[in-house]
Amino acid sequence: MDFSYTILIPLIPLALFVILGLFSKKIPASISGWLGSLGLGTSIALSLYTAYHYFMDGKLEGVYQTFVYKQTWLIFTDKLHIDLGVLIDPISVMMMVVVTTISFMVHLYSRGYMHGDDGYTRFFAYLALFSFSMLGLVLATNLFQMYIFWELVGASSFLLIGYYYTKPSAVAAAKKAFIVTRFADLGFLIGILLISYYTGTFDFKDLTSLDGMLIAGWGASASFMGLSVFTWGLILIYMGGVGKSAMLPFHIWLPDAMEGPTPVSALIHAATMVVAGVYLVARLFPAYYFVEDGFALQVVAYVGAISSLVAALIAVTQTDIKRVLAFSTMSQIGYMMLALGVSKYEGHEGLGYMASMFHLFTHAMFKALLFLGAGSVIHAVHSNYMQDMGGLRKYMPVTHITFLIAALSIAGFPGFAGFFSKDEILVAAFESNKLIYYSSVLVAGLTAFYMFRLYFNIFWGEDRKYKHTPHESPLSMTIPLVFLAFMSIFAGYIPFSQFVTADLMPFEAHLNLPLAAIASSVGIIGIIIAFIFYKKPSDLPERFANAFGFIYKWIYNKLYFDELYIFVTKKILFGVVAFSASWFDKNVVDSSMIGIGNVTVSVSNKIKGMQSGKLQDYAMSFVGGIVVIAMVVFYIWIN
Amino acid sequence: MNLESFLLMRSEIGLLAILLLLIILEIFSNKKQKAAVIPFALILLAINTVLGFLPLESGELFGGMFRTNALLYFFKTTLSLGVLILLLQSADWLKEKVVDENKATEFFILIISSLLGTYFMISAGDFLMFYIGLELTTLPVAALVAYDTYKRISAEGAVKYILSSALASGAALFGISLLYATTGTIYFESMAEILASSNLAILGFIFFFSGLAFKISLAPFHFWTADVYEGAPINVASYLSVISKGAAVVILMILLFTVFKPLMPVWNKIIYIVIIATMFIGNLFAIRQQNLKRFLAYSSIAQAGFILLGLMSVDQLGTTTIVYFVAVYIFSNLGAFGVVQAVSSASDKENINDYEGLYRTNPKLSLLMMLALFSLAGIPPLAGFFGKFFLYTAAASQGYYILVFIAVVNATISLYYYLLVVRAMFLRQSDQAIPYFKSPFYMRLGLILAAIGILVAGVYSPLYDYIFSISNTFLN
Amino acid sequence: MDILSLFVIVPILIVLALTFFAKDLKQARLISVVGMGIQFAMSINLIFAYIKERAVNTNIMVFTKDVVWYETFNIHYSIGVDAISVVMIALTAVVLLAGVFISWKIDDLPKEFFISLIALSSGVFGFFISTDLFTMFVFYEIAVIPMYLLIGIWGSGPKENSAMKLTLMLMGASAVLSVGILGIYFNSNADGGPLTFNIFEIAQVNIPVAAQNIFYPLTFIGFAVIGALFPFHTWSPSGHASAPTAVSMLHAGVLMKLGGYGVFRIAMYLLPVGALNWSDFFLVLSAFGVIYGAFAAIMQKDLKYVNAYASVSHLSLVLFALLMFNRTAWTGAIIQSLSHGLLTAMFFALIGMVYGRTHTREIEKLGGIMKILPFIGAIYVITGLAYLGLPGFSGFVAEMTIFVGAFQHPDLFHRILTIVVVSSIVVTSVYILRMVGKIMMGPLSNEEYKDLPKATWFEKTGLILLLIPVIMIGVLPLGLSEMLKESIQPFLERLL
Amino acid sequence: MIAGISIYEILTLSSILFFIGIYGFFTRDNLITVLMAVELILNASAVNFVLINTYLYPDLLQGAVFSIFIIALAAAETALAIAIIINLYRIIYSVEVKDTEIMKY
Repeated sequence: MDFSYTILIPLIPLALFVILGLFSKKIPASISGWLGSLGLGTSIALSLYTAYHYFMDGKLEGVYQTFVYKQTWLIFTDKLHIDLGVLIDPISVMMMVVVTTISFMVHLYSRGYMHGDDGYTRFFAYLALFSFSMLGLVLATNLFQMYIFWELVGASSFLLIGYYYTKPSAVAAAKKAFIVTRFADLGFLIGILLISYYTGTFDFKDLTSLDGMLIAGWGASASFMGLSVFTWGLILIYMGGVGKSAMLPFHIWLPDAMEGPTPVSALIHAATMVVAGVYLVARLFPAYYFVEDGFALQVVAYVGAISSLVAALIAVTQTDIKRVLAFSTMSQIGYMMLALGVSKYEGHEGLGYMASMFHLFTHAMFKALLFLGAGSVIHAVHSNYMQDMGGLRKYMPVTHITFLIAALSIAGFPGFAGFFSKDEILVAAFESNKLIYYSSVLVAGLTAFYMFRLYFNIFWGEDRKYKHTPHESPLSMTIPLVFLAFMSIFAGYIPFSQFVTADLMPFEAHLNLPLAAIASSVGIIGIIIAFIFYKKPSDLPERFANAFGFIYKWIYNKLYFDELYIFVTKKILFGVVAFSASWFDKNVVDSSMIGIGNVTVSVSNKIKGMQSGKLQDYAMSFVGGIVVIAMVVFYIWIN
Repeated sequence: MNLESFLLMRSEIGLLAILLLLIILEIFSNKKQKAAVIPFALILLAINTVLGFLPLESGELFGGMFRTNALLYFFKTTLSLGVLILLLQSADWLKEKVVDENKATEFFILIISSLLGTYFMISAGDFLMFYIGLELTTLPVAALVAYDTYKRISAEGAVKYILSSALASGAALFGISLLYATTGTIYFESMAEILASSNLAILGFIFFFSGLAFKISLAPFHFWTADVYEGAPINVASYLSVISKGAAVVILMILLFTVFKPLMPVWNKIIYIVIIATMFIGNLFAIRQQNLKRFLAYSSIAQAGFILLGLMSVDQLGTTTIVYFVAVYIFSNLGAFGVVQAVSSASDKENINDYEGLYRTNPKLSLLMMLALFSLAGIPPLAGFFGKFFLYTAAASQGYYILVFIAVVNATISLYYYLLVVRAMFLRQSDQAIPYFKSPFYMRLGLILAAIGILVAGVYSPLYDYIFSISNTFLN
Repeated sequence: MDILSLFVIVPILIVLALTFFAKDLKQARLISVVGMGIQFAMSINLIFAYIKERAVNTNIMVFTKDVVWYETFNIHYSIGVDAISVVMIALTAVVLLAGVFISWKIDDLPKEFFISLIALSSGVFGFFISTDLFTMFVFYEIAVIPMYLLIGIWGSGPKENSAMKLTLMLMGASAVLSVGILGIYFNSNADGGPLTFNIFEIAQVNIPVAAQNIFYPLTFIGFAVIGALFPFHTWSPSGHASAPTAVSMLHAGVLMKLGGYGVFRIAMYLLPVGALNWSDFFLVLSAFGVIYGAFAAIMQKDLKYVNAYASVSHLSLVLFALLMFNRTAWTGAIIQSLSHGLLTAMFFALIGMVYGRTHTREIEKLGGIMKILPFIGAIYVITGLAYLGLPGFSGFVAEMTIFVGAFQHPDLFHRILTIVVVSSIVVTSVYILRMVGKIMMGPLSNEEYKDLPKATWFEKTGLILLLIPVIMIGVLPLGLSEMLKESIQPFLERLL
Repeated sequence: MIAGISIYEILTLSSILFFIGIYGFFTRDNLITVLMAVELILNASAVNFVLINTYLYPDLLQGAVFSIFIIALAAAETALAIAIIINLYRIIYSVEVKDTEIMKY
């Protein structure tokens, strides 16, 4: 089988970006929108074809094969070199489908949403750039290629968040997102350096093959603080993932990133880029699992679990609907992380791995849908805040229905896509780590609650007196909604364990009924509470909030993470380090150099008296010179 | 000894002839004819200079009192070329200021006789000839310093110069007498054979050295320099800084390398200290100066310190480098003084801040000034850079790296004050800048010759290699 | 006339042409742009000629030529190039051409401006082609001294003092360097034979270790001062801030590269033992310089100061890589020199354009320029992203090569230092984004900026000239890095 | 060769002469007297030459000749110095050393 044509899938968006970017002035809005959609259309067609082709006959005696097509790009040493290329295996194909699908939907949607914006073409250029980078990341054949595209998605996310670049808040958010993730990527880079130093390769194939250098040779490497350098390397690489996927403690950029246009949030900050961390861990899963008994993997698990819990708690309190969705994204990604973390390798043991990929897939669908729905609501109401909304169901039926479907799906309501994937995750957690299991059940309940809090607040509740009555969004926006709604119901029925597994061997996954029952009932309880609280306007929520008092306040302010970061950066790094550096440079280094000059001049002023203008002084110095020289000669040098 | 052996003194005789001609002219010519004296003298001197480029075999006269060889001969020619340039630069000044006082001729007479003195000094074979040459070099210049009668600072400078130089030559004589006491001869060659490192000899050497150090204006024997330069007419100052200093350096080198070779361990150390003192004193004083003559005086003191670096290597390398650097230094300094002369004769301004905005009004002059100063500071591709670098090389060849390091530090300091002048001319703009003026013919000729010297003497390597090829003639 | 000497001759001819034929700004810039265009074409031609020659010629240097200059000292005018000099020459030509375009509208003494600029360039070219210590030194000083006039006459702000500081520090450094060179010269006959200034002849002999330990620091510092080694970098911020645009471009873009070039071509190649003995000391200095420069850049208020400190940081990175003594790191160092040269030139050009329109470089006073000047704004953002090492641009290639190379060092201490240095990329992104975000994005800070004139054709030409190689290196680095590796090998072998 | 007087006495004399000259040069207020002090210095060395010649190296007359030249040149020097001082006097009507200090630093 030959999959080399898949290289086209990222290259088409690149071509789009170049064309739209270079001629952004020339190309009229009407054309650029279509151009973008068309390009992504081709990509999605190709990737679907690839998926079909691969999953149908990509197996060799029951094991999914890995296909690599690559080209050397830069040679460091005789062993280390960067290749660019495509790597075809189940998860990459799966991700490829996800990325192209969502991207295509967002393109269609944006044609309506961004209509009349003066940067229309620029917007589509950025989207194309992002799609290219994301696909490159997904198809990466080695760590370094992944790092390259990792940086590129960061940059394009910077550009897209800062799309409204005249808005200070947008600029600040873009900077924040870029710098925070860049800091995380520093870990990624150092991890790469460590690993490559000991293994002498960047290649995923070598790093993940069971007899590969990494897994075989971790014991050989030096150890630091009781852990092998390999484990450190993996943890540092994971740090990059934590940054991109907005896990604790690097999650702070995600809420602010909502400053970007809503389609962007849907594409980048819900469906694709933010799951890159999950994808990274999945990509290196064997290494994480086998090196030093999977210590790094436990780190992954706990970070995921904590993040999901914290995010869910915060989501309950937020009032900006996009921020609610952002935190829900964070918590769902925490789910995927913990699923990976608790997973094992062989066969049914590797359920968690499968589950997290599964959830990644379904989550992409319904979360994108949620964002796009929120987008269409915002489009109608011109506000992000719940308190400006309510009773929208009669104004915008399509949005309402699709949003409801998505909410049910994410809440894990039986029969919807989210239900299946989440159930697998809980099963996997239950089988390996009870603590994580309980927390994730709790999260499931919270998720259902805040989702429906959102839902009821937007579409039910009292009808605000809108200045100009909201209306349903145009077709260009509703069609993607409908499609995604369809997906978020039926994506759950895909037999994922047949396709995506840790050891590349299909296995049979069954619904674990008791656990499923617990999970869904918890979800339903959450929905009911939300119903009681928010179906009709009431003072219950306030009473409740006051009951919890400072805890509520604490959570509402996102546990003061931002404040902490601002303190560290502004006060310590800028205020102390940078300030002292520049001060030192100005007042010590520079002035010492100037000082040399000044000393010379002042000395010359001091000694000017020697030239007294008196003839006889000159004569004295003349004779004195003779005498001194004679004395020096006779008393020091001779004898 | 036959008559044609007098041809060894060709250049001296030529100068003497010019001298006599001028004196006769001075006596037997009326006011009108005197106007013609300037071109006449210049042409004669030019002829003499050109003749100087004819080859000459080495030899000695008067039982060794007078000796000459290729190197000395080359150096004499260089000096007379320098004097020619100098006179070209001062010709118009003489026309304007002085012809009405009928003093042009005596200026020429005095300068040329002083040049004759330097000739005798450097090709002296014994201390008597040397002493006569020294005095003959000094006295006419002393008269010239006071050339602007009725100008107080000139008179003051002249007094300071004549008295302190008398003191200096007294000390030198005393030294010579002590040396005579130890060796019983005043002939260089025989003294070189007899001289042994006795205390008396060393004392005599120190006295003698002080006398020459005075002429070269080495610290601490330099104090007269600034005042005299400031007091003297510009071209006289430039004569002092270029010709007499250069000649003194060369004769000092000859004596140290030949006569005082036995005392080398002693004078080596003395020179070492004197170099450092001179460079620092010169630079530190130069930083502060406003009057350009004074400024150039101190810069020339610092340069003297650099020249002495060549003395640290007592061999062909040192000799060549010193002669070469002196030649280069003559061109550079003449360039600088020439510009000062031109400007002051056009506008009577001699201070650095008068030069502000000069480039905007007189680009060519300021360009030449910059070239000259950069050459003094040792910036490639100008001649001065090569001279300085070879001086460092000479010192380093004997392993005096620390001395070289101190020298380069001083070179950087000197760059600072040379740049101050460049700053005034190029960077500053001023509304009362010196207005544009067109220098007269002779001046331009003199300046152009100097500029050519600055530009060519460095990059054109055969010059140095030629000096090297002839410089072994007296070392053996 | 051989292909290399032309690089020295042509500028001199242009200078003469300017001196005698240029009457006013139009003629002056016409002559210079034509001349620099010829230079540029020559450098492109040189690249291809080199590749062709290299295929058949395996010497360290190709196109060599040797003419005796000063017989007495065995000084030769000997020239030759390897890949490193070739790319440096190309860089110089590009930056110069762009610089001429950028200073299209220089009003005060245009003729003199171009004369000094081009005279300087002849020095730079000569430095890169010469393989004789003395000749190299001569060209080095020729390249440095015109700076004084360029900054002093056409500069802005406290130009006189900064020009003086810059000139004195650089010339002082070159004075120190001259001592080092003399030391090398007088030890160049350690195994008998004549004293020589020729680099490759000296490389044959083994200079006594004692001498190496003395003269290596002199030589290294002599070069590293112009390479902005901490704590001798202090001439650069004020100098760049005061210099006119084209001069900042040329100085930060090309002249500061003389440092790194000299360090490995002279100091490390001729005094390998000294290099190894002193490496840790200078390594710590340069590593400190990387972090220090980056942090100092954060706090600056003046755009040019930001860029100057950024240059300090990036060039310390070059020295750091050179001190790692391995092939990859050195390749990275050269690529970093190139990339920084182009990028910093672009930055200075852009700053110049913004300054020329708004008459301020205060970051606080500027804002939202991109809305008014879309082209300049877009290029500014691109340059910023390239500067902080975004893949697809030269900066990324350079930095990654350095980091990976440096991290291959067997010694743990070196690897830890490398990690420290790697962390500078975050700080870099902080100050770059702070600058870009403040002046280009955000609301328009001043209503008067509403009708700033758009970018003119010559400005665009200059910028695009510089941008193209940045992207070329960034997208297809393989050929370049392989070419450089090959040439680095002989120099590296001396140290191993 | 004077009977009963060894070279040392005379050398002492000449040295004393020399340093008297130096002392005079340092201390006199009047330029003319400074000039006279200079003459003393020159004469000291002239005396030196003569007696070194007669006492130590009587066979050659180098020293004697030298001293004659010294005297001659000293005379010339004096004449010139006097002329210069007179010139100064015509300008400032003073021959005091302290009036010749306007150029300094």
